[in-house]
Amino acid sequence: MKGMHGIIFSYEKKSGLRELIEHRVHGSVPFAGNYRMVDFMLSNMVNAGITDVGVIMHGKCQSMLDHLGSGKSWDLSRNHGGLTLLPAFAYAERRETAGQFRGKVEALACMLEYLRDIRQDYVVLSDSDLIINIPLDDVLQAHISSGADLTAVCTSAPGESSDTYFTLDGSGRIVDTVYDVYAPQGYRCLNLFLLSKDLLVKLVEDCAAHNQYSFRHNILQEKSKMLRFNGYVWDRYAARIDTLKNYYDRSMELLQPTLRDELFCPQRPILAKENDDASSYIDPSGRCVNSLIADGCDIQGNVENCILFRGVRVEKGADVRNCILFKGTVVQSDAVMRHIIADKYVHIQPGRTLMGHENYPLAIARDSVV
Amino acid sequence: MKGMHGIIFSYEKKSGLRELIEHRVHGSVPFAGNYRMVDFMLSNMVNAGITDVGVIMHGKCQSMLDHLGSGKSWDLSRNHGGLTLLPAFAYAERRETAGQFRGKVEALACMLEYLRDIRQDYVVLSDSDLIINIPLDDVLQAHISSGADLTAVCTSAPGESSDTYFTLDGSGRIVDTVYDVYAPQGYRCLNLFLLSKDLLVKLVEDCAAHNQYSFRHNILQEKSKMLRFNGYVWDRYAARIDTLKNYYDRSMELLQPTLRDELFCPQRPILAKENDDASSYIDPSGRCVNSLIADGCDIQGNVENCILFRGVRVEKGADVRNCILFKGTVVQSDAVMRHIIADKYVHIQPGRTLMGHENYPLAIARDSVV
Amino acid sequence: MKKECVAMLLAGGQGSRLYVLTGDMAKPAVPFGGTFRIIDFPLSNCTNSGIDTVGVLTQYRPLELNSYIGSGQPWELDRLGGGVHILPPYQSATGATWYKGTANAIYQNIGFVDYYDPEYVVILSGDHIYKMDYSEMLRRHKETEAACTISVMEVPWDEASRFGIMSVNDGGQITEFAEKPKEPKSNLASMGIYVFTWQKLKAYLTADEQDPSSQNDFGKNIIPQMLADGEKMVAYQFEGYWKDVGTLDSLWDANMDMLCPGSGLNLLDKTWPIYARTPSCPPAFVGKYADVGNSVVTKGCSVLGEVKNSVLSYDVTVGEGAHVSYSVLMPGAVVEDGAIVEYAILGEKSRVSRGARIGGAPEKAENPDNWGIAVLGPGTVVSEGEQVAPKTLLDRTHGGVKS
Amino acid sequence: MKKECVAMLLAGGQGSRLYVLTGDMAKPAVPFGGTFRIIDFPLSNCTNSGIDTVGVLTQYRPLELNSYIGSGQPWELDRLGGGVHILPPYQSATGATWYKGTANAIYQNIGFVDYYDPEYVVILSGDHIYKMDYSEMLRRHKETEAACTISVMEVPWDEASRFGIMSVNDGGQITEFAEKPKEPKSNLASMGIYVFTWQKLKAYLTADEQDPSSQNDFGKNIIPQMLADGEKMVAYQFEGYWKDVGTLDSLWDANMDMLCPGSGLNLLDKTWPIYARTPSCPPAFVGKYADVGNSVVTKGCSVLGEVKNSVLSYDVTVGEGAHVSYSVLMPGAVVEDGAIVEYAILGEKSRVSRGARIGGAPEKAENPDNWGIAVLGPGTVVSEGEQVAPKTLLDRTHGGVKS
Repeated sequence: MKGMHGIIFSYEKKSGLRELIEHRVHGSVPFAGNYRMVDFMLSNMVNAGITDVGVIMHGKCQSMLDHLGSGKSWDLSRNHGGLTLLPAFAYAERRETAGQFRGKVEALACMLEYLRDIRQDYVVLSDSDLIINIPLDDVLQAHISSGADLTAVCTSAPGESSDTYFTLDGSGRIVDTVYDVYAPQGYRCLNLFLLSKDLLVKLVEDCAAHNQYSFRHNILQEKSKMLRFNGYVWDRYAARIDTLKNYYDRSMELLQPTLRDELFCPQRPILAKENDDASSYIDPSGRCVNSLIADGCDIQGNVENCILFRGVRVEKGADVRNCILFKGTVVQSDAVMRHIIADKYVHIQPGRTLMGHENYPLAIARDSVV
Repeated sequence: MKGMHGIIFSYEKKSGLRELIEHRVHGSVPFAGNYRMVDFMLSNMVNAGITDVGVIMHGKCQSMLDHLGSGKSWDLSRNHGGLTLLPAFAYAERRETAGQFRGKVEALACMLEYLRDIRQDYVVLSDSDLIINIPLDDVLQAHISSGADLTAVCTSAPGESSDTYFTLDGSGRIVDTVYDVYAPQGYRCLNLFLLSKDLLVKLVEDCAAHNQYSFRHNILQEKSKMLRFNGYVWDRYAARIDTLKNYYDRSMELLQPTLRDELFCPQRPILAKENDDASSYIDPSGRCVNSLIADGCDIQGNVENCILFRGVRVEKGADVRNCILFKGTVVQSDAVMRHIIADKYVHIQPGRTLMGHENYPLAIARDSVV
Repeated sequence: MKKECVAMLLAGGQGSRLYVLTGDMAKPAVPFGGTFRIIDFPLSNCTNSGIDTVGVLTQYRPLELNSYIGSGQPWELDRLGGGVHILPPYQSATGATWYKGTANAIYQNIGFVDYYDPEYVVILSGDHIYKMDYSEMLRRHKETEAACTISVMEVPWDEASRFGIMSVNDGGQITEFAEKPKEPKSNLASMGIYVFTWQKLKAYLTADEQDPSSQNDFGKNIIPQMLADGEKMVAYQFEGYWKDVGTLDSLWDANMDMLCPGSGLNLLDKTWPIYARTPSCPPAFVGKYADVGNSVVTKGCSVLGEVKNSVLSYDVTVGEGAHVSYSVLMPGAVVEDGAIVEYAILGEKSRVSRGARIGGAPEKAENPDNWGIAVLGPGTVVSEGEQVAPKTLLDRTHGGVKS
Repeated sequence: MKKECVAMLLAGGQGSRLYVLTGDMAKPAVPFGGTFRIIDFPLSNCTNSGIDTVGVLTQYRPLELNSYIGSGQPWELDRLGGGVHILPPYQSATGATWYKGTANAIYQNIGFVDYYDPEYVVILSGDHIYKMDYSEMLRRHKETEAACTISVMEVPWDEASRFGIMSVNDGGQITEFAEKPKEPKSNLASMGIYVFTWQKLKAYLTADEQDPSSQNDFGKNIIPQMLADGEKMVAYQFEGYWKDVGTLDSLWDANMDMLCPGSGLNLLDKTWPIYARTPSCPPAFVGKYADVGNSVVTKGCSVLGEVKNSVLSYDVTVGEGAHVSYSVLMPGAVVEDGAIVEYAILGEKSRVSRGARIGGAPEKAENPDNWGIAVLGPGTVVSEGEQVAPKTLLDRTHGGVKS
């Protein structure tokens, strides 16, 4: 069978998301009011006609497991193929530890049997927390017509110094790969790769046999001499989120209509898990402007420059600005909030004041009562 | 909401099932041609009107995860409630090990949040490998009308000395609980318990606070003084399978129509996962008698006193007697087999002979080529 | 396959009084209250009442309803051995007929009901907005050992002559039934929700079918006949919000009730959830210069202008400087910059172009007696600067103006 | 919602030639080959060919077919934006009619097809047993830029006059079409499987609808008209097993073909799987004194007697000392101890009581010209010791004997 197979890496890693990942892996962090981060990559895959997706999990994956379910929400509940959850039990047992994979290649090596059984010709590899809406079929076309062995999606927008950066030649070939740089340089790697199934299996087997585990070092850097690795430059909206500040900024950007149109273009809808919420109610007594509002909210107070997830309640007299409130947050009367990220079911009592700063938004842990 | 909630324990434990659980937990061991062991308890629950079932998993649960999927096969794929998979990640992390739970109460203590959220009044606790077809609604009726705090299903058929045994008084109350006995005595516990949700939560909280982890010691034995624990005697077909010999015997028993009628009574069907197999073909050149034959088999040789799972092929001239052949086993021409349990996709080459004995059936590991 | 109770939902015909809105769909598929469609109410009531087997009787363009209901998953009605089934008319070995009336529709599907062999059948209507626990009504039906239990509610005495009115004795038994009586003897109105003991109903349906003069209707034939025969008929008094949304005015009214805390219709209340099938959309966006008050907004909306006392369904757009008040905007409706929409219903994917004006406030009407809400049918486009007067109904052809 | 290709499956009418077996169901829901029903073949072919949107046109007792197909999950046709839809006739704003012919059935559902805006439409029939890759046929349709591609197969010359026969030029283009010609010019028979360029077909369907003299049939009207108009019509030659099972004899034949290695019908072959919806049953049991040869058995069966050259569907029981040969036993059929069944079809849940005898071998028939298979309809019970002669058709009333 032709076409692509998707693999999403959803295991924990060192992270600056603090409170938000106390009970979650990256991919299941809520984003943009209606979604979890992993919804974006799943939707990208499904919109490109991908029917089989494997999600490699490890660590605190209960929230991910609950979120993905049978994959029905993304049309991935199928008798053959569809969504496969790949928890790394066997691996944890072999190493007699519940520790992390040392790298992507090690994670893949644990799933070699699964990789060998892939029935498509090409494989897309992605992290679970890449926020993007990219036509993967176009990437496949570019991959095939360029004759490259591997195509890596990258962007000219600079990121952190710990990211991976490529130098591309005129033909789009990756001629140098660097990371942990002094300053961002060249094209930043978005950790979204496309290659043939056969090559993937060969590379993983080869690395496993040499106890190599790092995708960027052992594959991107070392194999680029013998193989042709190309860059696919994507300069529209793409966010990889590693810190709270980053999470806050990339979220708030979505109040700009142009960016929102890029991320939520109707030709390639981002599919979220269904929910039962009614429409949101906006009372005449408050002022609700420049905000994204998911369903099921009850807004009686002032809401300005906010992202409200489902079922948020803002009572009369409360004043909430520049905040991100996760599902079920309750802000009682006359409370004041600025630059706060409130996790699920946070409860702010009447008259309380919580202030972060644009440069240092504060997060309130899930279920907290303030 | 009234009614019952189901909890199934599906984590590994010391076992005499050898080859059969190399890649599986107990509950996902194939049984009776069409089924996995856990199908029986799931069907019991569903047939009693239970809509919410939690499966506590640990260790090698990939096969269980794949088998259960969304729970659709048992009508447990629901927007609210339905099947919940409860892998013990958090637990493994806390103990910094991938080791086993020390006991059922410890497993439950890791899921306390889940237990507290149960929306039904009663909870049924069961192992995943109990082969039974019991009307759990009758057990609930008995539980309620007896006024007991906990009802334990037990049988007068003796088992292993390591099992738990009850002494019941005239009213059905459990007056003594023993295990690791010199010889079986009294009623054997089937590890199927029914109690109110509130009591369960209280017992688990209490045990957790005292670092107690054993259901039979810390609850059945120690709490029976203050609380009323009753036995519900079930003397129809019920199998708890711990050894290969046991597996073999309890399987072969099903060639008796009366036992089969007890286990597969049409009022309470045992639901298996759907499959796509066509009907089985029986060639005129072989002799096929006294056997259970799942779909998709191609039988050209002799088959006598056997249980054939789906998609087994027995070629011309092969002679297979008193064997249990799992899915996809191929027995080539003129091979001879006696008292063998062949795991999935075992391939027996032409003319080979494999002989176990009734008292010592042999198991062949999955994918072996003999 | 034995069920205690099966629900049969009369999803009805073309909804001729709603015709501008139902050009492409059966009445119960008409959107309501932002996220919902009318049929979500009886279906969710069934689920919440523990009834998992529902037959939906329809013969008018079932495709839209069919694909909306699908496997029944949003309502938890995707059950093995049960679930929700659309029941269009069909040809049988003995012939083929369209449904002649509500009773005939059930009669033609006796085979479906018998398959589940129920003790009781609940008959529901597809165009009512309400939250009701049918299991309570069923409990009462069983307690009183009635042949038929009819749910009723008190209506104002001066409106009673518009309803089917029940006279009830002290024991709650129905003694008399009058369809739209000039001089009502009671103010208990039938809500068109019945519980029948199935064997009784089956007998009456079969007898009714033999009667060529019958209209094969529950209200006109079956109920009066049962009463005449002295069957035990019990009234079950319902308290709470209930509204028949069979007309454009009542549909608009019910939407406005959502915005009125005293109306009793609170859809944010989660104790008796109403389920719906909705597409995936990003959250609603309320713009910097938007002014939204006493309104509901739904995912996918983009509101840049002024929205007051209105219900916005998903994917609705209100442009800059636009003004929307006392209106119901169905999924995908677009109000372009500077347009004005007042006292109106905008059908799915309709579009009000820049500077156009739809409807108007009753207090400003020249002839208040001739005032009414303005309605655009699905897909109707009103061009730039155009004026659509109150009480005008426009459909996609933009020809059939009726005022 | 753009699809390249949509399939429309003509699930047809009552199946009058199969009537004893279809008393309760549409023809495509008739069981076949142990685990399957006839409709599993075209549906599975669609899935395996990558077509994920299928409309099933039926007006005869759709309930059984509806609940069999359900969400389409067994065939992987439970897709968001696509999947399988049952399309009964419906009332529209402009009126209501039953399907007048195969072409009219598609005509009435132009709205359904247009919703998916496909380039191509595959028209399938609901009573053929075959495995075919429609994507190959579609590829050829695109390559040749035909308006219509018709799949054909070679039949023996002496049978050609029973089929619709295509004359084809060297390029594979159809030059002539003759329905059941007395003197066939070719032995390429139409299999009733068409690929159309949708815009072309839509135009012809609309024109055909205007013609009051038309029978609104593909074979009789649409195809001849397109040929007459000089549209590019291409033949796609199919090689492999194909059988129309529209008669009792051909249904029995096709079942027997399953048991014959040379027939080309191998259902154990997994490279082109046929999917079905079946209940959960324990494995088949073959008893100690059973004698089973050249037969298929299915889960839930219990075989204690002799079964030769027969097809046993699920939940079939053959008692001790019973003898079954050259027969097709549909789901739940029971042959009690000592009964004899030869050259017969036993419908679902039919029962042959102790010592009864159904059918007989042709070589023993008194008048071989008048011999035929015996058929029991669904639920029919033959009482103890009763004899049912060859070629007898019995239905549940056990009255309507026809021989």
